[in-house]
Amino acid sequence: MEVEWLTYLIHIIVPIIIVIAAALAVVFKDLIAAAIAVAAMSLLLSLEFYILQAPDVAIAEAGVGACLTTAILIIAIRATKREEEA
Amino acid sequence: MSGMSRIVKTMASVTFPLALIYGLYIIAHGHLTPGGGFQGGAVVASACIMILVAYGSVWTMGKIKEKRLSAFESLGALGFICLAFFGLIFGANYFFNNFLVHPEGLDIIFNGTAKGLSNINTAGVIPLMNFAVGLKVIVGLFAIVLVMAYATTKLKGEK
Amino acid sequence: MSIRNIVAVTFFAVVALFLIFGALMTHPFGEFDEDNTPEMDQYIIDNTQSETGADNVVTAVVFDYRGFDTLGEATVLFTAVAGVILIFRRVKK
Amino acid sequence: MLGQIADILVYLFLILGVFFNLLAGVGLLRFPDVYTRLHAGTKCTTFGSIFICGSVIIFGVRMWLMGDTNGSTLTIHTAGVLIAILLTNPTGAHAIARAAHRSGVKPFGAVIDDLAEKPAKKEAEK
Amino acid sequence: MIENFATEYYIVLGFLLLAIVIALIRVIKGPTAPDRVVGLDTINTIVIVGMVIFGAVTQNVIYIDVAIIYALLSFISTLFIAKYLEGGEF
Amino acid sequence: MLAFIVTFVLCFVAYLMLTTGGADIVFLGDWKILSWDYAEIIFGIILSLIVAIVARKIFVKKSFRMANPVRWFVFIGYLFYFFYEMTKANFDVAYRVITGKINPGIVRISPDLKTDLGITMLANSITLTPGTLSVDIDEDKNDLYIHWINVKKEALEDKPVNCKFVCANFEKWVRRVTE
Repeated sequence: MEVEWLTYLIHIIVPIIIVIAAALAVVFKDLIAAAIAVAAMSLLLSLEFYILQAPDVAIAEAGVGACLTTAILIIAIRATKREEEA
Repeated sequence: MSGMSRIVKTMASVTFPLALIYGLYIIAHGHLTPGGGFQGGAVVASACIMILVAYGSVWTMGKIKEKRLSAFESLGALGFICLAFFGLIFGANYFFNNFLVHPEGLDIIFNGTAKGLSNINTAGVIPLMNFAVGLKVIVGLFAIVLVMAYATTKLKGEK
Repeated sequence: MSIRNIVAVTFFAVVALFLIFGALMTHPFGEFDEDNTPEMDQYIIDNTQSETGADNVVTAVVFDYRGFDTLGEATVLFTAVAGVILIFRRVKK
Repeated sequence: MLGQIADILVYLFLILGVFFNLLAGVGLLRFPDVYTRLHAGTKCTTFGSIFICGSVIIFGVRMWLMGDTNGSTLTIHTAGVLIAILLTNPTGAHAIARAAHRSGVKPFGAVIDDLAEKPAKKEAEK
Repeated sequence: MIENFATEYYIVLGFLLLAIVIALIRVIKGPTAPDRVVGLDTINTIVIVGMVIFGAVTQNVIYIDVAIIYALLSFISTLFIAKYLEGGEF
Repeated sequence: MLAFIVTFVLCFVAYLMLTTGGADIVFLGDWKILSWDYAEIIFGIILSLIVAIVARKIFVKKSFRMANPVRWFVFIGYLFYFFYEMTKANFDVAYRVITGKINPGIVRISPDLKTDLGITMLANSITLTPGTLSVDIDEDKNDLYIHWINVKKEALEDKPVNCKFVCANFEKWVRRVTE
């Protein structure tokens, strides 16, 4: 069936987007923007786990990555300062 | 006045019990569907964190006693280890023995595989361990964020 | 272009290539390759349901066959929580 | 007969849902400032999600009527997703809009801005 | 009467990935932080829908659970960032 | 006590919805539309009790207006109207995305709703309906600040702006449901 190449396409595109989002987290100097990029990355990483049929890991990633990591990063930025030093 | 607008507060209050029951569902069905103690615990902890961010950490700290938090975490750890030791006592001679899976006197509660799988009361000791680990994860993750948020907030008298 | 940038781009390209090849080499969805499964996997897949009564093999492995690992994880979590609370706790006067 | 109607409905809903989700993306790129982007990003994705979830619900009901009991669970869980999206999405949009205004983003080309007076007053009270 | 909609659903998934890419461009470009959060919020919703579609494609009911979790939890990260931008204390 | 019961019932219904597909109790014969196991129901009661103990004070605040069944039927009617308005909203947004015509502004309305739930419902409905987005709320007077994508000249004559320009009939519907 022609479903085959569609699955390959999805398997190729999603990791590329993940890598782009992870690179963004490094590139941004504004730390809030970097935290947003990390949140987007963990979101897409969860989608990737999900597509690879590992729902256990996807749920753990959803709980920890989407909520707790962002929370801790934002609280840490709040306690220090927003701009990255050069 | 730390806390978000009234709309966010109301919506967090409406969503909170739903998220709680959903997380507990994941913990309870750990042996049937994907999920388990850690995952469900993360969901419940996130629901508590939603209340924390909507109402502010000072309000939340006023509702919760720290001693109770540490007691619950210890309860989770103790339950986990006790279940492991019960395997030594009641079953064969090894740690983490699943002694409830084919019980002799407890057929009514833990009917093992008698009714077929996909039942919530199969799998012996695994659901209980799920709850123990879940309790530990809930309290642990929530305590981390709560303490961090409370420590970085300026209280009324402070400069 | 400094040497730092070159190293960074090279790493980026290598990781991207790994991901692409990894994606290309995954099994098709839902197909189980019986010939290339290690013995332990086969044992667990065959016997989990009768030995533990759990449908979810992952949970059965985590809480039954590998119970000690979970105990270690619980200890790690406890240590992390204790450390964070030790650093950040507000001392009441 | 009933099955064919269900098929057509599934197709229609999928097309509508995909159209609105893509529209959200285009609106996100085309609009000039945060508030107008929120209009596109919230309304269109919510509406598109309703249609895509609706197509899955119809698919589940069809499975169910054909005798597959998995269909009932599929339907009910998808309805749960729909309820969760409808509850949380607008609230998130409200939080972002409020945060944007508090952090000093002015609405682009605004004819009138009643809110501009209010935070200043609050600062004065402090 | 069609047996299942596997091909159609995969095509829809492809289009949703396109929408994610467009929203990610907004995350990259956005001049201010709120713009980026808007992009993140859009990605959230589209990923949830993609998970629902994938659950329907594999006809595996337990997969939809992950989507419910995401719908309930992705809201929280938005709230955190919004609260930081508001300038309030946690 | 009433708060406890309301939360318990809601959680129990949610749990039952999540766990259909058992074999002991079956409604409507062969189709197995709603079916549960006994063990599932006992577990659901225990978990709902836990949630009700934890969440009762957060979920229910003082008023029990929404426990009245008449309001639920009104709420269903509200949902139909809401969906109709939402369809209009999206074609409006589509039009604005394609043509790029906007005339935005932030206006204040005072809907005069007293309950928290009412103001939340109104704000969320406004966010999802044509051309409007709730930005801020006045905590004392329950006034809403709305970002309006296409400000009409005649609406600006009186301050605060009349509700009928911004939120169609939602104010009446919400008042019918919550007050």
